[in-house]
Amino acid sequence: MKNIKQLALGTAVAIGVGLSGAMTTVAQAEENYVPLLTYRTGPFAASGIHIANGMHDYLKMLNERDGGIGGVKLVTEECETGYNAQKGVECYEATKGKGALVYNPYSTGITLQLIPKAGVDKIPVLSMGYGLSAAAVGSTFPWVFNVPDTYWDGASVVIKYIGEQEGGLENLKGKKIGYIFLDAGYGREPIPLLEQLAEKYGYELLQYPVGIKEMQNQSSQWLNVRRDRPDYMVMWGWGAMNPTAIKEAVKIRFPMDKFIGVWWSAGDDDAAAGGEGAKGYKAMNFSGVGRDFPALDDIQKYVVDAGLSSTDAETMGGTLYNRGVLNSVIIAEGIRTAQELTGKKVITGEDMRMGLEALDLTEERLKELGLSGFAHPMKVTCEDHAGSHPVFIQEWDGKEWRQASGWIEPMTDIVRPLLEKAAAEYAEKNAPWPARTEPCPN
Amino acid sequence: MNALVTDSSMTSAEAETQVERELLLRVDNVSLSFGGVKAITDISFDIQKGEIRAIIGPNGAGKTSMLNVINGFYHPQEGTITWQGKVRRKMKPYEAASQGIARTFQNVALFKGMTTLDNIMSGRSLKMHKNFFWQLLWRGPAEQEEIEHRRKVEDIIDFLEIQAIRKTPVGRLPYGLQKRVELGRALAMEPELLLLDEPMAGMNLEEKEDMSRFILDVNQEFGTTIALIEHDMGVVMDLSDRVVVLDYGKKIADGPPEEVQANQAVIDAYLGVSH
Amino acid sequence: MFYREAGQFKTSYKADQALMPILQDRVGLIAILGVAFIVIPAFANDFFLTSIMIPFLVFSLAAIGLNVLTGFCGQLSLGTGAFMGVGAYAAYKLTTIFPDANVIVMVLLSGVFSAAIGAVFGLPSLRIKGLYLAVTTLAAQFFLEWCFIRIPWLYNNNASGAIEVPHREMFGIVVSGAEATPIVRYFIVLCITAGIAFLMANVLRGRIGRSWMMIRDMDIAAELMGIRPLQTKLMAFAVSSYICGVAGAMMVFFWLNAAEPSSYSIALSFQILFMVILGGLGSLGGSFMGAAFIWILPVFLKFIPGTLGFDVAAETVEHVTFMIVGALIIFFLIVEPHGFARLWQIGKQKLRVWPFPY
Amino acid sequence: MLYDIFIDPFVQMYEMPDFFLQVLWEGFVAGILYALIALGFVLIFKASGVFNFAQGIMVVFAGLTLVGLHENGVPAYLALILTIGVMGVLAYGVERVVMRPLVNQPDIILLMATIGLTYFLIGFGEFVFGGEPKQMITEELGLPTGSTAFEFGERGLVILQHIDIAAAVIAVIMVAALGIFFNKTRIGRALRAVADDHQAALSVGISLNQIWAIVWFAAGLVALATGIMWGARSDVSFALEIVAFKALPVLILGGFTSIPGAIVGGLIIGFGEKIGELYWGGLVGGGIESWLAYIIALIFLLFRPQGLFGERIIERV
Repeated sequence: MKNIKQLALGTAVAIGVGLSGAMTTVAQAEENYVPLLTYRTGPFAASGIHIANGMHDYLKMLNERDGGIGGVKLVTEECETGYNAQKGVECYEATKGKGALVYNPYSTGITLQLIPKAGVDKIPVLSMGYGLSAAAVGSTFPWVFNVPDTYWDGASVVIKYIGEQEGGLENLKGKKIGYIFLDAGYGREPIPLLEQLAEKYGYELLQYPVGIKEMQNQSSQWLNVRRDRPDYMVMWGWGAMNPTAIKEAVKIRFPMDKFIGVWWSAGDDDAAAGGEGAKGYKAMNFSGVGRDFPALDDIQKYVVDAGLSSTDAETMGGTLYNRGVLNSVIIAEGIRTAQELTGKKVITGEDMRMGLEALDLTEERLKELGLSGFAHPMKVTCEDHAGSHPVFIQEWDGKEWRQASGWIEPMTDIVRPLLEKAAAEYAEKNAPWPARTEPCPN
Repeated sequence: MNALVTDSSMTSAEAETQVERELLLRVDNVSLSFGGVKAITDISFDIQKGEIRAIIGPNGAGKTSMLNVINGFYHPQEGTITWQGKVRRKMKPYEAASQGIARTFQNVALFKGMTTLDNIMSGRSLKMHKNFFWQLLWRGPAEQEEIEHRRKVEDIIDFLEIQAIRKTPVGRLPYGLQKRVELGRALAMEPELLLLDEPMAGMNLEEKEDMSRFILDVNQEFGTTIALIEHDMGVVMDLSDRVVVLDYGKKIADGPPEEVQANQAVIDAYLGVSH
Repeated sequence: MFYREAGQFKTSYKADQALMPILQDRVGLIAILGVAFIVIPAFANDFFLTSIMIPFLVFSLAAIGLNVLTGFCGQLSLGTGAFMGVGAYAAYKLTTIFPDANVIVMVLLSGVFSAAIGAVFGLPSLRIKGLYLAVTTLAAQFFLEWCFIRIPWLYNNNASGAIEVPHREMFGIVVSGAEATPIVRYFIVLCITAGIAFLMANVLRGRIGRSWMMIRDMDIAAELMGIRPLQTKLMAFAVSSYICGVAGAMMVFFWLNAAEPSSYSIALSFQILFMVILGGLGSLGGSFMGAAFIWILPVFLKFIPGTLGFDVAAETVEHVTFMIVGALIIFFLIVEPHGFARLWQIGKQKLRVWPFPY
Repeated sequence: MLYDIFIDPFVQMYEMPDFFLQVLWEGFVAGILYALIALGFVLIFKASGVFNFAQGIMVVFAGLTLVGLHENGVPAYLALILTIGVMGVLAYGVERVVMRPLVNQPDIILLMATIGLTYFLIGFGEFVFGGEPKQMITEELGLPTGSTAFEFGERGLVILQHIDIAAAVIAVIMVAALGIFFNKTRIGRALRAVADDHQAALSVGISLNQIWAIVWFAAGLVALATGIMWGARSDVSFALEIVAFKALPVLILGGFTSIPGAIVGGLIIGFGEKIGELYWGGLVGGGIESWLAYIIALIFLLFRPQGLFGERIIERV
């Protein structure tokens, strides 16, 4: 073992990298820095690309059109995570020292890793409609925001909608509802709620887990569906799982109008993969359908046409693109609110946390932004970081999505106690979990 | 010891000349086949303590298979093997090794990634006992044991005159030296019975002479019983006390070299007279 | 010139079989340890510690684990990731069942569980060799991964399905959880890795290490010399899995803070295998070099365009990184199939005879 | 418990024969696709002893090239021809850059090199065509897309996808063509000679390099066919790579050098996996498909280490 000296070489290289990392750590003055953890590669790229484009373009547009927010330019930096938790943490470590204001991991796995760090590093995590449901409890998780909804809100909306279709929740008795999900933290989150509702309303919940490795090979799951003949199918899918599931559903001739996806199974490509047969497929959504919004026109004008983006103009207005835009709207409004609250132009992660906590996206404000009707007005409180805002159901008409229902309120009365219980459990399991010391800006 | 046939009234010198010594190993009616192909048919012979026993025969006669049977690598379908007076059931090769049977191979089977020293040290494996815990610590018992055995190994290195290649990976050695290292490795086991499978194959005259000298020295100095397979008749006749001749898996002759040399069946086999 | 062993005579077998018989090597090792224990902690920033040094050391340890099995005992394994996962889940269970116990002890103990599981999956190795064995280790990989997902008890029924490292202290210093400072975590990882590497160096030069190499080089000859193949191979599986298990536990406890089953996927197995092959099969030092190369190169590549002032899209960097890593793997295999460890030795040989190479 | 394991599944098979038939059909189709990937492995292993780990990625790469070219405005059939050309260039490149310099290296080094190739192809494919999954241009290539349902009993229904039938037909044609190629042509004979003994083949004037380039090309064609078929079932994306691991147990069953073995092994794994998952998987929470194939292969190995069609190995010293 005399060649242990070779470590020297590795160390030398490592130091070199470390220095280059250190050099870029110099914080730039007069700028607000927003790192974007995105993924345009890997099995989830199909969904990730549109999200990344949407997030990037809106912030870029603010820079080009308004010169940033409050007169301070935004600096964005994409870091490719490939939906991989390790790389996500690497991105986090590489960017947090540059004055990062907020993180949007777009992966439940990465979110979970960042949740405990957020309070320590004083950088909030914005997991918009994903991540840990329990994080909605602001008193336990002051640094995590999952506005506008948690998965449990979503699951309750699906059941409510199915109840409506059947002419009332009481008619769910004896019905079979199938739940096909990505077998990871993400897909497993809603199960406790679905089970609790099953007890309450008397339907039978059938579970069809899809392993990450089996995402593109779901024939067994759908054969099981065929055998069990559920009355409705609910899907919690992401990435390559969505189009495959929709295709398989078409293949076994499952009635598409009884197949409802979560807001992450609402991509245009996802539904299009099913061809003609996918007509009638439904999904929840909370961000605008289509591209008839003045803000999107501005993006087209200032960013896409100016060649400042890798966005294909045709994909603008797609569900996931719009989702990314909404994410950036929340970031931008958070920054603006923080600036108003603190009076500073260049803010820190702590200011950003206050900004997000005081976020109040009203109908008027949306209109000012050129996004009237793009999203339901949303408001964050210190207690509730999700807000359990209403969502709507959209339907695929074979070419594009159409809104198929009004705004449906989640069953807050059931969801909220569950969230609180889960937050308490989390704090207990991760004891000693720090008690909230952050002041409430409202 | 039911196989003890030494006549106590005889002097030791007489015993030498009579080749009437303690039986080390006896093979009785052994047959071995691979899926219908008979490799060995009904062979019986014995090896006495302290002798050099040669097994000869044309290619494909079943010589190597015979060695494989002796050290437990192949299990014969029929027949028995009596080792030091005990009839042996199905035995694993490592059990044979622990009972004192060592061997070298027709195609050198050294541990290519290791040095000469390590290869010979590997022969001491059975004699080293310090457990995993001591090995982890190294300092103390494990190190002492290692040094103790290192001394023995250095003796063998001296004996075989391979001091200079002690730290050379064996893969880089010339063929003749590899054969020598292999012999050293087998010697390190301090075996009762040493099986040599063509120890001189592919060697030049000088190397053969060296090797012959080593074999004789091993036999005489350490008193190791040796069974060897060899094609060079000159070497066989010079070295061995008794010779067994195989052909097509059958035994065709057995006895002292001169006797075997004169045997018509043996001459036919080597000249290829049709059966 | 500087690498001469002339004049260094050994007067005892003890000195001759020391780990580093040559003075310069000993000096070099001390220098490296000095850098690792003093210079790096003194000067490195958080990013360097958490994103480069800690993962590098964790992966080095895992690579040592796999090297014991594949490099020293010759048994190809594609299940490293899963064995690391066993360690991680075991450590998590242990520390939640015994919250007051020392977390470092729990991490070291967790390896015992992966050792047991490794030995079970090593059983077929008696009959199966080479690529065939690789398939059985794949069975271990996929089966264990499935267990991590489908047995909620393993992750204490967390709704997220992930394990999250709890806050633990030792001597009043936070050693795990989000508040543990990078420097503390770095020291723990460094000590464990260096310690295990040292212990393994001992085992590998002794009887047990030799018996593994005998099996690797020529299993039949080894058996004929009294090595019990099953025992020896199972021991290699157990020791290897122990080390991998500890590495896996360190990965979640001192680096990532939380882990999903997909953290211990087949991709991780391949990553470790790359490190071992490129570093050099059968070389402990090579394990460190391989880990440094495979982990640090992509991090480095990510920075190059930025430091050179190019504005390259993040995904393009990712794609190009894949291409470069793939191409470099092929390149190094062609240049030196025995890995960096051999390159290093050749370099030393050149130094030894310099300036008169002939 | 015992009832659930030993009796209930068979009762189910009997009571819902249409469903059982459907399961068999799905198993059959999955098996064909596994077999096609395994076939690519076998071709290369036979001729060069290289375990080509990159076969799975070649499937994706071929499919991606085809779709990518079409997206960029190349007509479907021309894209197909160009893709064949690309696979040819790839084969030639691999032979020149990877195989030739690494000749005579140990198996594990060659295996590693193909894993390196896998990384390279992933990066290259994504770099050129983008990382997002793409839809296979099934209709443009003139492949059938519909499905036929057979009434069965009272309310039974067996649905056959036309594309799956096409996949089966193409697999059969491909195996037949390879068989003819191996047995009737000059190059085929040379290939078999190389497979038997490299040295001997060299000594009678067969160019190893040429043969290797040809087998890699053949494997590339098999990959393209597989890519089209699999792409039509799901999308063409790099997530497919993981499915390619299934070829390993297939090869264990069928033996590394046997073309019929690859087919039979593929079908056994396909049937075994689907039946296991649908009738027994539920007992342990489902998803056993992800490892069942490997466990089947493992158990099989313990009893017959040489594979279905392999000769018994006699160890010599």
